[in-house]
Amino acid sequence: MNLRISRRAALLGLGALPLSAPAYAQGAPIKVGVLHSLSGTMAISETALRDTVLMMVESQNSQGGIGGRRLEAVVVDPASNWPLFAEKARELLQVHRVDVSFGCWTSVSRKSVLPVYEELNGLLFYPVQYEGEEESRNIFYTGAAPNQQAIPAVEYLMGPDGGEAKRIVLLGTDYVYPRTTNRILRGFLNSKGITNADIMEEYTPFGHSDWQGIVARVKRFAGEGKKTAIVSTINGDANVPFYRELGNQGIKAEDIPCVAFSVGEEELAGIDTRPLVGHLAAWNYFMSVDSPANRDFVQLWRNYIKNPRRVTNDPMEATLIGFKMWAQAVATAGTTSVDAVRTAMIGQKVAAPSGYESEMKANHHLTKPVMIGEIQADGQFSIVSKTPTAIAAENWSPFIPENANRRRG
Amino acid sequence: MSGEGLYLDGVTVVFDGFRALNTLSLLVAPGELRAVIGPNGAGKTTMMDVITGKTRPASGIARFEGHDLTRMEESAIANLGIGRKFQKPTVFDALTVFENLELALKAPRGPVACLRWRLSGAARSAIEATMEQVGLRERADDPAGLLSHGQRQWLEIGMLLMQDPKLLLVDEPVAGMTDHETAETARLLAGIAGDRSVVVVEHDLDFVRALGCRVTVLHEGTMLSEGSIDHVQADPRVVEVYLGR
Amino acid sequence: MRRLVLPGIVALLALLPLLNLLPEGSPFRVSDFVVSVAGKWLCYAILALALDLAWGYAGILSLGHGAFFALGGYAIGMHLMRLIGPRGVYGHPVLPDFMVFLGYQELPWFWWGFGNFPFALLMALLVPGLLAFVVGYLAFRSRITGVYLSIITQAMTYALMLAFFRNDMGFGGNNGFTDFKELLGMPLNTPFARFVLYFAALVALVGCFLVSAAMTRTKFGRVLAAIRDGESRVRFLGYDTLRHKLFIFVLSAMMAGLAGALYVPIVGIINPGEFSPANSIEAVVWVAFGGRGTLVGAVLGAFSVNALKTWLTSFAPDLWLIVLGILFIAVPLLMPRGLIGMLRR
Amino acid sequence: MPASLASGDPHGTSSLIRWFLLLLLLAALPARGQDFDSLVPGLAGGFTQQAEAVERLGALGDPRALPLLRALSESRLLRAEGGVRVAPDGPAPSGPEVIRINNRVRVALRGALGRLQLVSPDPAERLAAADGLLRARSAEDIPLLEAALAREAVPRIRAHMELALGAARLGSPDPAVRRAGIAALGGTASPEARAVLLAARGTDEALSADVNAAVAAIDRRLSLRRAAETAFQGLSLGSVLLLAALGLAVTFGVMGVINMAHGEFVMIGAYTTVVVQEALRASPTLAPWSLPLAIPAAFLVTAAIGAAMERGLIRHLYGRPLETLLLTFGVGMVLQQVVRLVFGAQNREVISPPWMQGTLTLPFDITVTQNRAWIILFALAVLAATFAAIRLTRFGLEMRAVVQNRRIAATMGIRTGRVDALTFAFGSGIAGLAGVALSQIDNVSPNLGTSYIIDSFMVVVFGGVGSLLGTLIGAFTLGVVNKLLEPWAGAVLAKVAVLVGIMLFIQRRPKGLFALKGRAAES
Repeated sequence: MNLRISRRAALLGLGALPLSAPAYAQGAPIKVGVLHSLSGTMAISETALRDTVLMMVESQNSQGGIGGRRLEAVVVDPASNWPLFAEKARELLQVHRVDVSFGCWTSVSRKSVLPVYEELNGLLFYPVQYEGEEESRNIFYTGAAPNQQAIPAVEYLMGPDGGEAKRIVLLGTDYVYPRTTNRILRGFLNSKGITNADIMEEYTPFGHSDWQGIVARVKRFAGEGKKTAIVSTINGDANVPFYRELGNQGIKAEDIPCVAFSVGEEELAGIDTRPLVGHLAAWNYFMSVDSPANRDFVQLWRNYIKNPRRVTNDPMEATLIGFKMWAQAVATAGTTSVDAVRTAMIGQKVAAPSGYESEMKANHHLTKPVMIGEIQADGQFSIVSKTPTAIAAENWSPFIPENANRRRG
Repeated sequence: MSGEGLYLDGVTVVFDGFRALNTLSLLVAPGELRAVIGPNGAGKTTMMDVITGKTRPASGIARFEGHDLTRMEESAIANLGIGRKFQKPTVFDALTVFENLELALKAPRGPVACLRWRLSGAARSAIEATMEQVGLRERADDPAGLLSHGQRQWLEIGMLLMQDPKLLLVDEPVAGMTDHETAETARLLAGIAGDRSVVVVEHDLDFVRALGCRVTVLHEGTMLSEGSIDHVQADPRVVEVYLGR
Repeated sequence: MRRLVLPGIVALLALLPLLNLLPEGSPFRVSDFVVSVAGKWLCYAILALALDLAWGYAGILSLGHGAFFALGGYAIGMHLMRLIGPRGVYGHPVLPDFMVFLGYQELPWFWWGFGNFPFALLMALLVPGLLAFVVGYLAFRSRITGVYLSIITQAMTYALMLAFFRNDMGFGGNNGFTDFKELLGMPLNTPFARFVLYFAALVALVGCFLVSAAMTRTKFGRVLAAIRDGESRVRFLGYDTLRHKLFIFVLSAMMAGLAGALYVPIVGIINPGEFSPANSIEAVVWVAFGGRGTLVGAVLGAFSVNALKTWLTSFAPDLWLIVLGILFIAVPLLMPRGLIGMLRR
Repeated sequence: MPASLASGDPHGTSSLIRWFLLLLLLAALPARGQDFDSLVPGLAGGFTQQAEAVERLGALGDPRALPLLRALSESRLLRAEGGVRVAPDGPAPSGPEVIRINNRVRVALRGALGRLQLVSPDPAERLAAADGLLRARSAEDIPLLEAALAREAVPRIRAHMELALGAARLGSPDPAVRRAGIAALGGTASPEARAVLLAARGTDEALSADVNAAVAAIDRRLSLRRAAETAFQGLSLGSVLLLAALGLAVTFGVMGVINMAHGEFVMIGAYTTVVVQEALRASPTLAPWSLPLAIPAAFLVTAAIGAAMERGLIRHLYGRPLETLLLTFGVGMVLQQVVRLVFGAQNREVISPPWMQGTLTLPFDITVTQNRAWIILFALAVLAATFAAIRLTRFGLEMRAVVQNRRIAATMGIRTGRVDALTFAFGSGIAGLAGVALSQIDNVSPNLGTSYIIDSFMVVVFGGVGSLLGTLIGAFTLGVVNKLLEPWAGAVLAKVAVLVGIMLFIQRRPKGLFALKGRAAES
């Protein structure tokens, strides 16, 4: 506890530095903006990403920075407040003059800062899986697009190992990512011969905590004689009460498996997972991946956070990949100038902790492997399926008909 | 029968099973000065609440000049010409003495009318006359919050006068006053009656005697006795429940 | 001397964005960031004025003014969304992007007319005004006052927040509206647009200030003060307090709506988070900190607390909530009359 | 529910004879011609291979398979040279040699274990076995189930076995047997039986009329049960609201203090639970009792914070409710951020004791979740304790005296300041108790309290300020109405509708359901 506080005190110092040292000449530090909520509802997820960026900055500096220049982090708190995200983005770019930013978790925060980054020609790395349907020249998307997470997961559920589900429940928090993902999934399911009568779709508000009724309705829906599976796009806080209710109402993974797209190791840390063994999550990375790059990552993280019980998760890995690629691109370009770095980014490759090589494609999205993990009693995931190679992102889903007349460029 | 003055008949008010007023009847003629006495909990204040529309009776009739008071809003009742002075002086501390009186002055009372209100010469002199009458001329521009207890009572009476009411309800006007102030107040109220009806609720029997008017005694929400102060004091029931205590 | 204070402040505020025109490197240059942030503060100042009229003058402590602000913002947001037109991702000439991918076939009826700027602006005033009228009428008629009214208004904004979060409502759900392109033919996201919006907000603030100041000096203002200090007494004087309270509450809500309408093009986004009860309470603290019951205090409070917030969320990201919390605690205890009260002493 | 079953041997036969019987039963099954030893290595293979090996081992009926399959299902089967071995007793093994399984293997295991454990001496195992066979619904299990049923004495297990038998008969090639199965399943009130019937309808056109009739019969029996379960959900939500609102009913209802930090007190109660659990984790004797022990701890911690807040801050603002509102909101913000800094923004794990997990079967087969049933009881107990404290104790008497007339109470020697502090501490302590309960259903994070504060105020205002009975009825009414609206309005609209409903309700009754009337209440 003392350690934590003193680390925070050090952070304050870091945040204070840019105000007192406005110089930026050749050889001056490279500034890395960190735009993650440290208070409010999203702090629960985003503080770990702030720490990941700070860890990467420290690690890069210990290797001599980039091209002889030190890195310096500028941390701001957009406080889970979407207009404040836009304001803080502008502050990072215009006041602190950062060379790159890492930030955002929710889609709305990204949508809020997007016009700012485009107007001021900044560079933002966005590390969370999202609904796609976007492509900005100022943003690099290092999380998964729906085809890198949702569709393979549902394919798995419909396959022999997943239980050959014939009926699907789409449960989500009512915001754009679940809505869009479920729309894509519905299109996909229809194309596989599952009719709308066999799809139940329900949305709940953020932080929904009373799942009794919905879980009971899911049970009823599943009791119609066809093998049923749940696809959960439930966000953040609402997962703990949801899984508790699932466990308490006795929904076993063998009967109604539930695959989640927003539940990772960090979320499971707040749940007793013993009743949940066998439920699934789909990601591009799990902490339990056995690869040299991952061992290094976990070690680096635990050393940095000074807590052997803290876990890593997919968005943290996506942050790490993005950071490494950016560092490589700056080294390649020999400058931090946004246009040069953007060009140098395309085609960068990183040996990711997932054990695969990720490549930045021209659509500003990464190639990623897709992994399905089963929840284990210790809060980790056992990987039960993974794609043989990293697959490219389809940020414009073929299952959304309107994408046909999308405005190009 | 009920065309003029104040007319209460069979008024009953129930709070949680407790009958605060129990078939109370009362008649106050125009221009009459009436004192209402009774022990604590006799229903004096509740009676005033019924007349001013603050409390709705469970049953019974309350009329003033033919208007059914039980169906009207407080403000509408006030605009009929019923003014009320509370037991605890309630003046507006943030406003000056002048402004307090200006608010009470009879004038259109809607929001737009208030926005467009300009103080005319006649209104100003009416306010100044009242300030003179209640002895607050020198304090015209002081916030009412700075007045002494007695002065606040006077200001409130002044506000009542500005309303130009036909019926004044005065709740324990002399509580906390010096003997001198008490005598002054008795004189003032007696002077006001005649043009208007005045109902005074009081504990202080000397004060009631000084008013020299008809007295109604309330007990347990109903009328126990009515008549001159001497008649009432001689009534054995009154002696038992009130004076004898 | 005191007569020069207000014009002085206005002149300083008008000068601020002009400093942005100075060349880079000049010590007096103000960055674009400051201009856009200050523009936002101007809108907050209007909201603070509106709240002060209701709370400081009439004693109606609304914890739901954020809802009026947000509704005003949504009205203009709808207009801005309509102006995007075929420039949206899916190139649909009429429907905004979020409707396209939620599968809407045509514009819902409550979006009709928002392509027209005067209509949208009118709605930005009328919708909050109407809501304030309905809620105010119901509450004031049943004599709901004081903390009860605060709780009810808080529940009102909370219910609206939940409702607007629903994607099925047709207001873009959690994402709300963003990525605006233009307003009145002027491309947004340019320094010039920020200038124009800044001055629009400044003019609106000065206008609201003057109207409020004039109003509070009439007898209506004194009736409000009397209602604040003793509402039932005012009724016994023959005033129908329902009408007075409703008048000021609706006016205040419309002013909050105007503030929201200016705010949205400046910050470039509106979403249901604006309905969050915490936002409304924060606005109350601006007023309390500056000094309620004084118009200058409300404006001053909005500026100072928000400046503090902008600075702290960068300088001490972990601590700013604590500092803000302490402000909430300290103001009622140590400076009940606010900054203005302290300055006057 | 295992706990309701008597352990031991209900048949009075020794286990040796049981194993003999098992062998006898299994020998009656058609032999697969597969050798036990050749199947075992498959358990360490890929998931498909594992599932196949498990199925065959179950069909083979070799009792040697039972410990292996059990170990596999519990992640205690290890890879070994040329085969597998069972991990020794003790802590769960870890590392790459542990054989992992997936859902497909789990399904196979359930069927195989069902066959092997159907005559186990442990009643819990026999029950699980019957349930496993119900889901397997293989006609091959018919003789097995009939034999087991003939020997079974525990009624509850018999019922499950009959279900499984009915399901197994549906897979028979003989239509008469299938029809008998349909009739047996249709005679129950079990959703599982209904699901099995519906699954069979798709494959068996000829009997769909019988199936439909059976399903309709089950639906009739289920309708009452579903209504009861909806009512339970409403009561459960109501009890959560009651717990969250009770503390407010004291601080707001009795003292008139708007405590916007109430939600944070609830949150601190939940964090106290976490701290107590972590502190006791090392002690094997105390750890199972950590949740009951957290109850007094949470009460004391939040009561102390409440008392400090009342004496230090609120006391100075009596008679200025709006300022108190702002001040307590600020306290809430500070508490929330301090907790975030000390404990981190992440959710904290709270372990539910076994008696709070799973479902509980009430009469008429109504199933309710254990944790929520406990919370309903807990909420009522807290309400009763609050009522008793106010009505029956000296402190309660003094509190009521101070509320009615502070000045007279003071002249009678009551230290009113102390009573204020105690009352506020009492209300805050109840908030802490709510936190203990909420830690069992919601996530423990710094934001925990914010989502409950507005609902709690609504309950208090709706029920009538100052009335415990009003709070009780208000909370349960809102809970049940919410749950009744939810299926057709959705969770959000139901909540919005309830909020709007309350706002309209207090138009008619501004003082709430149970209003205090009279002059005292108006002033």
